[in-house]
Amino acid sequence: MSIRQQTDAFDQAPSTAGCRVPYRVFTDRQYYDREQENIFKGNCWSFVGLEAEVPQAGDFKSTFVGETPVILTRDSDGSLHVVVNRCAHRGALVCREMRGNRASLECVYHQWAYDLKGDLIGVPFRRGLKGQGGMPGDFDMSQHNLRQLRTETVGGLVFASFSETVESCRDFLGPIVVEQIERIMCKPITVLGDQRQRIRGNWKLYAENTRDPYHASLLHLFHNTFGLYRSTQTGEALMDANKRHSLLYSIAASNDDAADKQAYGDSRTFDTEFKLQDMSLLKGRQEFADNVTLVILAVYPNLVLQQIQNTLAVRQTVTYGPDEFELVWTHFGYQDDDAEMQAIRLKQANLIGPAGLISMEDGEAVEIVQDAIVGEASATSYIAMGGGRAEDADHLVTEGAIIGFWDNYREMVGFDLEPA
Amino acid sequence: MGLPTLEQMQLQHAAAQVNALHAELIDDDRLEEWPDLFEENCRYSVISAENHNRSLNLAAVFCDSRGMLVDRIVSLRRANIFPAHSYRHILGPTRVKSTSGQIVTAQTNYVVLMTRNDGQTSIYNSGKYVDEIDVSGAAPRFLSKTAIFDTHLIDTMMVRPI
Amino acid sequence: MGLPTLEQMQLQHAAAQVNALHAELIDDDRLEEWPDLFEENCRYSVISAENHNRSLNLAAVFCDSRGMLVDRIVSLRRANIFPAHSYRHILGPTRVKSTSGQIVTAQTNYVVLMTRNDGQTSIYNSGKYVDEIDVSGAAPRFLSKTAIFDTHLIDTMMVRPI
Amino acid sequence: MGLPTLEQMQLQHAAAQVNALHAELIDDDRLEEWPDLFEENCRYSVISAENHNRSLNLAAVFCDSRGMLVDRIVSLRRANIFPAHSYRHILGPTRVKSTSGQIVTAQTNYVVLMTRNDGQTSIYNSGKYVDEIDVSGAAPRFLSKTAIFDTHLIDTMMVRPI
Repeated sequence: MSIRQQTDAFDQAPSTAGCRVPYRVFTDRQYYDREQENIFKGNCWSFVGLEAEVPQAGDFKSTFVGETPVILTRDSDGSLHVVVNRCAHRGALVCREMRGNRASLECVYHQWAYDLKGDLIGVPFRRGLKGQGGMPGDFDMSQHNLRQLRTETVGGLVFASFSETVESCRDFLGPIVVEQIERIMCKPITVLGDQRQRIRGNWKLYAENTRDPYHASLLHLFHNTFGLYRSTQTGEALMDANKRHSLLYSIAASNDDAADKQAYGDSRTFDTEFKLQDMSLLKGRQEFADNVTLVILAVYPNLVLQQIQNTLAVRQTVTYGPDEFELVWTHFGYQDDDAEMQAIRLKQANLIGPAGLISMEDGEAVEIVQDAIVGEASATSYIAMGGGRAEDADHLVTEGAIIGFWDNYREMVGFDLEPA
Repeated sequence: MGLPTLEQMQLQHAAAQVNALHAELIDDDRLEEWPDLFEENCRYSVISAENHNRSLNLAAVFCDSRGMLVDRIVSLRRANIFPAHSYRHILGPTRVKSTSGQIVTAQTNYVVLMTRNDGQTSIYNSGKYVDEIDVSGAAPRFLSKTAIFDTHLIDTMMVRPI
Repeated sequence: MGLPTLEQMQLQHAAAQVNALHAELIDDDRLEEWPDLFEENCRYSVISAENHNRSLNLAAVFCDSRGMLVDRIVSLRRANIFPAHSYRHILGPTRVKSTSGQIVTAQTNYVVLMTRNDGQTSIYNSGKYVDEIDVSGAAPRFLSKTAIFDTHLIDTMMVRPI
Repeated sequence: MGLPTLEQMQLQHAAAQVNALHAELIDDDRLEEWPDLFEENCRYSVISAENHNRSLNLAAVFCDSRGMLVDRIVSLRRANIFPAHSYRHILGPTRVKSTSGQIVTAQTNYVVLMTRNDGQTSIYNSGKYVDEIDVSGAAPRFLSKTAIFDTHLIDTMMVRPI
């Protein structure tokens, strides 16, 4: 693969022109392959699950880091481990189920067995049968473990990394992200269920979408009309020091319907005629002392942690190639939720996920971009709302966090690959 | 002989036909008529087998009144943005599992096919309906309808009823 | 109570069974018997929903006599060149929409699956039948059969009846 | 008039419902109950149309006793290694082709959809059932069930009954 130095507009300082992203990063397989190496297997921490998904010793969950199949396990001593789901013998999947409980991880093909840390503990016929066969004399079990990833948890969220050199997970996330995770994961949680959404577009279009407070009240009528989220609300768009991650939050109590009506004019998504017959859908509780009613915490590269009204969820991105990804939504509540609170969360789940009255449009937003950029080798997007720099904002009319994402991407992957 | 009684056939017929009409109203985009197939005080949920089989109640769609069904449709017409598409429900035979007074519990396998603007038809969602149907009125109505779906990877979004 | 009368069940049964036989004759490649399911003076059309919904009448197949149906089959047997394939019709429940004298109007969702020589089965065409069925004779017959299909991108060709 | 008699409707109903239950037991993974739908002295075979149409008898599955059906299920539960998956049978209408004493011969189109762990649903196998159903007992039972399948390229394996 030849790499050439480019001095296109998008490589120059965005001081006046905003940020330009070449569309081929969303369509060209070469970028996808390099992302797998440099991001998902590189100096990053990827989200793999919630501790609450594997509460008991022996519990496991099959998932992915980027496109690589991995297993999250809980060992008998309570420790968590993440290993590549690939037998060290001839490469078969070791776990074929989505989740379960096992004392050890055994490959069905030749029954090579691993403990819950991924260490090889058994090889059938290792010494042969009746003096015949068997592994070579210098066969060293300890050299044939499952590939073990570094595993760390923050507030009950489990992250894994292929990198031996990346900073600690906490440092990778930075104080703003850690503080938000700990704010939401403030007490023991209980998993309510999963939703899985296949989106026919590039995963980075969703990374942009979740760093974009600008679109939310313009695309999503439910947000705007019912005042769940408006760009006029009190809120901020903040980033960590490295500008990888993004925190968007807002306070619905700051709504001013009269002023908002003026701001949105005759926007499609400020529809005062739109009424619900059954308002119980929007009946909720103020859960947090800070009055914040909406948090979208986009954690580089593959996680969103959300609080929308009383819906709490993590969204994990699994990549399937340049033009397809899966979004896994895991909803949760708190273990001390009373029956009414549980009912509120299950009902408000109508708002989010692939059938979410608010969020379903994001799938379409990704796909209409992917459909339009097909075959485009040279054109770029233009991202400049809020000034065109990766800067924090004490308002919600900004695309600064998207630029932060691309600054990191350019460093880890680059925009400089030759068109295929 | 194990042949069905006339009443057994009538109950099965009623349960099968209200399901056929349910599919027809959705597929023919007559969604405004769809909530009328339900009791006022109904429950309609669309939940993955993945969650249902673990006794987790998180559903993709959960409505516990006819008003919420109406809201879903109004939202689809006015609020939601989604790719142009149509559904086609193919239902298998409906099987009555039990009857209690005027309430019939029935199960029906279904597959929903989707055709987008490109003109190709694909499997969107398969699963089974488990229904409680009230046959006491002039027309049978759903007291509850639960669509438990196999296809836990939802293609882009789910905006129409299943 | 909203249970069906015996006559309603008979009419639905007749309409469903003639559709089942229609599918069987096509899928079992007994195409020579297929025109006999129609009245002499019948109408058979296969039209895309894309055209039908715009009130455009251009159909993929349009026949307005039993003779034309026979011609289709003879042509298929003798004249047309097409890849070896078989169809499989999966029909949903038939719903009687109205009756007028001895004529029943009924609607049935369908999907036609196709298996080619490579042994793989794919969705060829989905849609709905809207039928007028004459139940006055010894066996029910189609006065008209309209297949309105979703799958407006036709895979290669349409040589067998839908 | 060509309307069906009550008895014709009863026979068709019995044949359709035992097929619906057959599908339900497989799809709901209640496989241990599945052999009870068959006579002790039954025949169950799953054969490709490719072989069947050449009058070759080589079947993918061939059992000629209820005991062999039980063995299939025990083997699936204990011995076989296969990817996690579920089936969903969508059956078309059942058509009674003939009756002889208490034995009904019926035909039913089917498609079996498969969902694997990745959450996507695809066509696994389509074809038709040709059944001999004994309606003399308290519940109808299969004297023979033959699934003649179109999809002669089997996806990975066939471990559950069709």
